[in-house]
Amino acid sequence: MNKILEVRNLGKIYGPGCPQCIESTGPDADTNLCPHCGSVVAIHDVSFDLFEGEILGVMGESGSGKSTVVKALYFDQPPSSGAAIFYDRDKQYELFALNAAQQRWLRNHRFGMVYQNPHLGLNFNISAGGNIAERLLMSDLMDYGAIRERAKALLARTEVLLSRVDDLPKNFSGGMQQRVQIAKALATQPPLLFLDEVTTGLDLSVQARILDLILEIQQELKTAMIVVTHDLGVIRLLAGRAIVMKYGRVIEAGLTDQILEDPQHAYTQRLVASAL
Amino acid sequence: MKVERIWQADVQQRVFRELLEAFSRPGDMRDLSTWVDGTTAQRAVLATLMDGEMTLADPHGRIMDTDWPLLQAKPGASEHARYVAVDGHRAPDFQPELGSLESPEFGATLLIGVNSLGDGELSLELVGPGIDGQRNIRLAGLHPDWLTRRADWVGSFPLGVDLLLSDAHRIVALPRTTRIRISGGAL
Amino acid sequence: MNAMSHVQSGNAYNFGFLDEYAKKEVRRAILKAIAIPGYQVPYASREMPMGRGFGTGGLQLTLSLIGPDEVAKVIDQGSDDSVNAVNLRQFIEMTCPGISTTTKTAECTLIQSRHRIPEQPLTSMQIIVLQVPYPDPLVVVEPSEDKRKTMHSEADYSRLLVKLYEDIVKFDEITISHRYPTRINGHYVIDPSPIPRWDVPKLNDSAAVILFGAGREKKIYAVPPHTKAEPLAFSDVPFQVEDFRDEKGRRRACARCGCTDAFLDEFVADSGGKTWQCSDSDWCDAQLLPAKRLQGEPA
Amino acid sequence: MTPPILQVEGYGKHFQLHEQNKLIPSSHNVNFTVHAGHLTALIGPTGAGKSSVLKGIYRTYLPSAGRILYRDALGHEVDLALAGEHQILELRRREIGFVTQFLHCLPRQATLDVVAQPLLTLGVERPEARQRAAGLLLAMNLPQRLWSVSPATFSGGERQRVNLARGFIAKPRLLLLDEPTASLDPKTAENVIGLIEGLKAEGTAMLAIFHHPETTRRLADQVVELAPPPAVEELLKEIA
Amino acid sequence: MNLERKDWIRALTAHPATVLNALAAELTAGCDVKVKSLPQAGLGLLTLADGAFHEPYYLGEFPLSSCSVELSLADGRRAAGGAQVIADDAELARALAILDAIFAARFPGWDRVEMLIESGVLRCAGEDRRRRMILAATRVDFAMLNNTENDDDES
Amino acid sequence: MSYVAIKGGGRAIAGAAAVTEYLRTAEGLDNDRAEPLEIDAILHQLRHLVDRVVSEGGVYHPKFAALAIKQSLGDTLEAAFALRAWRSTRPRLSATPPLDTTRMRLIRRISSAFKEIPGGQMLGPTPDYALRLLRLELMDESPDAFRAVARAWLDNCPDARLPDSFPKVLDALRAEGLLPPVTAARHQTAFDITREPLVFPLPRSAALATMARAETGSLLAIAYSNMRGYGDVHPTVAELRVGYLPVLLPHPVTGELTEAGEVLITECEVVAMYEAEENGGKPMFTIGYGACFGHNEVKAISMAILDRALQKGMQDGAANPSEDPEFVLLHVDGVDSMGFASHYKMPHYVTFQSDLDRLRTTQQKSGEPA
Repeated sequence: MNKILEVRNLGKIYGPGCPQCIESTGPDADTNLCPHCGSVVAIHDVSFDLFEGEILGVMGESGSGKSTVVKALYFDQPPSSGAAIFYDRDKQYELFALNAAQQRWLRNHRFGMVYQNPHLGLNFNISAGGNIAERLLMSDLMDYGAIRERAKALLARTEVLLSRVDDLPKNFSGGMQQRVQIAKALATQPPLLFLDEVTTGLDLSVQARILDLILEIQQELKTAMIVVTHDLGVIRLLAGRAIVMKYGRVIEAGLTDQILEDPQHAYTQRLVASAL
Repeated sequence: MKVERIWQADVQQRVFRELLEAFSRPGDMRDLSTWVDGTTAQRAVLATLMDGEMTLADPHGRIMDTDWPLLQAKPGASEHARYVAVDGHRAPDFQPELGSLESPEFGATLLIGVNSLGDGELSLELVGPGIDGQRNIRLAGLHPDWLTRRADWVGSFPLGVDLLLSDAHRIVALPRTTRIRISGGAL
Repeated sequence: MNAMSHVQSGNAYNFGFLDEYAKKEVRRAILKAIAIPGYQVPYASREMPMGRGFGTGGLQLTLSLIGPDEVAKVIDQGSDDSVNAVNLRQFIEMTCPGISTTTKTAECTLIQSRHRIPEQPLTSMQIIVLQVPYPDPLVVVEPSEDKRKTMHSEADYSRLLVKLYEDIVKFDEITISHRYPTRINGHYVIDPSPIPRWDVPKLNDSAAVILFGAGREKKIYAVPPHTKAEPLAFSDVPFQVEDFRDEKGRRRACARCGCTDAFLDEFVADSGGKTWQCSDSDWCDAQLLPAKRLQGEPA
Repeated sequence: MTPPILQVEGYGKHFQLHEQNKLIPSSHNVNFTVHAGHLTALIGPTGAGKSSVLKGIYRTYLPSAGRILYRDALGHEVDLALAGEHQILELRRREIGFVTQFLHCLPRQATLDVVAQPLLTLGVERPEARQRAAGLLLAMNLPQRLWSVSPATFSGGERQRVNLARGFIAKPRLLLLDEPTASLDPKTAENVIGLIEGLKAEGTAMLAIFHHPETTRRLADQVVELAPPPAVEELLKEIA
Repeated sequence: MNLERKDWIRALTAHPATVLNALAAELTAGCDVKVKSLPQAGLGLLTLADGAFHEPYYLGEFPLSSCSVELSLADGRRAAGGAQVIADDAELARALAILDAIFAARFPGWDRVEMLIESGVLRCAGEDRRRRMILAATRVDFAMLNNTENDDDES
Repeated sequence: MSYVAIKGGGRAIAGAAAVTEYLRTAEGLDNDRAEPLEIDAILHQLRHLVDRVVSEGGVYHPKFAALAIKQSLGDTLEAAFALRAWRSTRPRLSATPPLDTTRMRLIRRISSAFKEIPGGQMLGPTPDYALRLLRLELMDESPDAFRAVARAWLDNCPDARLPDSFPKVLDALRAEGLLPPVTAARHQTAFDITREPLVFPLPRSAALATMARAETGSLLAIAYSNMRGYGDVHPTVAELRVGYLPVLLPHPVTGELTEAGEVLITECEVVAMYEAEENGGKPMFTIGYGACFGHNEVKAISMAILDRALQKGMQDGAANPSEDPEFVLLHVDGVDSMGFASHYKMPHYVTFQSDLDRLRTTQQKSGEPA
């Protein structure tokens, strides 16, 4: 198995920052708000590797910084420190050393993102098919018929009724919006997909179908994924490995079943116990 | 009061039109001798383009002290100035401003003085916008590092620098879009 | 001043109306526009004595380019005699003593035009300046200029491309009639000004320098000669110019000169019937001469 | 005799519960080996930590002490107690199977696909994988009408069969079995025993915990009896 | 008269340009005028410090004419003068620069310039007085309002 | 149908100019005593019209403003436009140092924040408390009576002792710590909107300069949206002053700052509800500033309100249009907006022909069976 992503010492501070920010925040300080300067240490010193075709779970409660990790990697919010290398076939990219146009290229061609809030991932003013077409067009596919076919195939794959290909996503249910988002993210067959709380807020049965879809896709396309969630059930079903975050720090990392059955850190033990 | 012709508006209009042709057709040599009255092409170009809004760097001391008040340009560092006048014999020892993705026009214009345009030991093959097919040009007195460094500087379009080579009274432009191949293995 | 202005005796205005500093700024912007094909260079557009939207951007380019030996042509809607063209030409003649003006495309060195590129192919000795109301093709998908600037910087034209896709979904056709978005040198997408689609192919591999000036929006951009200009389209839904065929599929001819390969204006007669005539008046005149000769009429 | 596939030396496991500030002993000083084509059975009283040993080998638990030496298909020896996570995942995918009494699977997946899953990850084409899954389910006596529905709603015995089939299908080199026949009717249990024997004959090494001593007697080539771990106080002394 | 040089232009420009131009022409009849910077009519940019954060910004432009001159007499004496004035009138700037030079160097005729300055000061003072009257006539006296509150029909 | 090309455009243009001139002078047709409007009369009797044109034209040239009003027949947009075009032909000679408005020669000064302010409140020439009843007596005003009014007023008005300069109300509030401090010149050099294009984000000095020459009505409309609910802030006018500002430039010989003349300006500072300062600082009032050439209080107040709104938008992101710098600053210029509105009257035959082509084609297609 080959490494696809290497993340080292990723950090993100909102606010002016001060020399005491790091020591005054984190799980031990029981806060991510620096009492000296008021900055929020969203994440600090986050490192991990991701291999081809693997699903990594990032778990934690709200405020743990788990979403910040994927938003930084997807270039939604630039990190304050740290590095990440993306290995793409025979090339490698130092993600945060790229300029905005190069980052945009990676986003369009090699990465996919599915957000909790479909408004972030979908353009609600254009049709479901248009949303998928947008990504295909950005990867220089300029054949209308082919785009249309591919969009339909993706919607079919994600179980969206083909009769709705030209409807606006705002008229869709929450689960359906997530499906369109996934179809859009997958349009360019990216080797790396980010999923940020994609099932949160959906009905249980809808959740199950989305998770099912994600796993099927992972097996079919061998897409590497980073799944951010606060839901241990989602982690158990999807992720082979997981990291646990609290107040911006990684407090535990390991095989998912090990973390759930033999958690080492007091916080993880509490988290697992409360979920059982 | 006798004013040198290059400071006169009608001459500057002519020089500008030659510049426009030069940048529109990279590698096409334009002769300014009708307009420059014995002074250098580079001086005429500066007189045409500079005013108090512009920053100009002169790392090789090519601009006469008495010209500065007339040019009105603000002196700037080679790394940041919008225009940089250099001696092409010397190897580049600075990285000019390349502009930003949002504002690529801030990428510098380098005014490079060389021995001669039109003949010389260096032979270049040019392709790109402004060139119908390919254009060839020969020149002498350009340190080869300028071309290798330029290749880096213009590597990620739209960022880049635009070159204006000049000898005594001729100019040739190499905007950032021109792809240059050194022919005949002269390097 | 480092540019002695050349106010002509008996004329209250500097040659070319603008002060020399204004011209210098425009000239610097033109050179950068050519060096970065399709990129909209911002500049401090001056107020001109005619309305924003009447060609103040094109005019500032013209006045920064023009010299005493110029042969200028001004057209609007293809016509040298359109009210706006007449107005601009008079202003240029007034403020640029010594220049000559012409209506003949073949004779001019500098053309300022609104909404048309002449039918007669331009040469490498000519420059055409197009007046631009909206310089940014992205304005149809994004109102904020700040955001559009970022989109251009990242060559992010996805939303524009999707608009074309959605157009076909809804109408089975790309419905953009004029101001057709065109990609220059494989990078920036420009608004080629409100020229009809008919004229868009003339941008590609042009012999002449093509400059665009937006006065109100304060932008200058360019398509250098021999540069690729591709209207955005799909490989299976190609770009199409205006269709001048009648109900029977025959190409309509100009009612005046009879030519069948020019952009036509549609006229509604008082009787309600329709006729078609060349939009490019100089072209029409030029076609008329041989046509008349053919018919044995005196030219 | 060929060297063992698995050699467990001084394995120990205890849990540290930070919240209650408690130490819970689970297994202590466990030693044994497992050979290809042989079944090693773990016996001992409840609380002796039999399951803990299986989970430690599978790395669902992080071992507290000892070495778990595994010899992989290429003959390399790996200490499973220390191996990297990706290495463990790779071994789980290719060589080591685990049949537990619990079934974690996707909520909507058809039983046939659940069983075929390990083959799919190994790159076997779906039709073939499903065919082999069907063969196993048939052998397990799982009614055919259940094959296309999710096991989520199955009874304990039905689930156990699905679990076993999934564990067997990829024919792992080492198979860990935690009470595989516990909730099966005698007839099915008999079928399962037959399958285990078949796997053994094909060379699979097995480490198993059986509910019935009778099953142990029938299948085990080697029996390891585990004693309950010492009390916390002694453990503490040992750790210190 | 002890008016500072920086106040001369205001005083002089209280008179019509024709008067100033005429005097300048008359007084330079006997001396050589060398223009040090050409009389120019153009624009000046008005910079204000804003009242909220005291940041400089440009309120707008105003017509500005400027000129500086050097006068020399037959006996070799020289005098420098200059003027910048809000006006679209290069000739006026030249005249003011000349008057400035003459008065500063006490060149012949300086007393005539002094007379103009003095009368100009009076004109300015008159204007200042009228503006103060506008203020005084409309001053809101709150102390008085309080005393006669009941007379006020404001409810 | 009107999309037929006008040929002979040149004749039509000349004709239009002549017709306009005919209407300007048509009063003389039947009236032998008709007189052209005198520039001085516009300058003095239509002073607010002149004020508006100098400020929207961006050049303090009241006389040319009056001329522009005359030739544009009283259209302020056109008049301001003519003044702007005139300035395009003039070279820039110099810029003043930042001038201090406490040295203004005031004719009006009020504060709605305090009853009594140091130096006092003076209403000056204001219509604020005038009843808007038509003064029919002005319908036929006798020139003699007209000339007597001002003289009589001066004769009857006693001299008053008043200070030469007045302190700013805002400075008193700041001394009390109620306002954010003046950080040493937040931007050293001011943004010159006549020389640099507006590329966002912009410094505040660019916003102030843009609004100072904005079209009054546009500025008022956007400021009104902020007052009414799209912002919902009720600001208090800390101070409003109108007066003549001495314009100081260095003397060419001595270098000493010398008065080159004076300009009439209106200046306004507003104070609005405080906000907690970020980073744990103490809460402060927020403030806004507006100023323009001439006497135009509505414009200065509107600008002050928008300055405050834009500061908020630049800091926290725009919550409504009046806080969005791009929305406000790109839409308030009278020359830009009126020019564009006017351009729709120009021929668009070619583009319309192109529109027709698309519509006919798509109509045809939609008529076809799918």
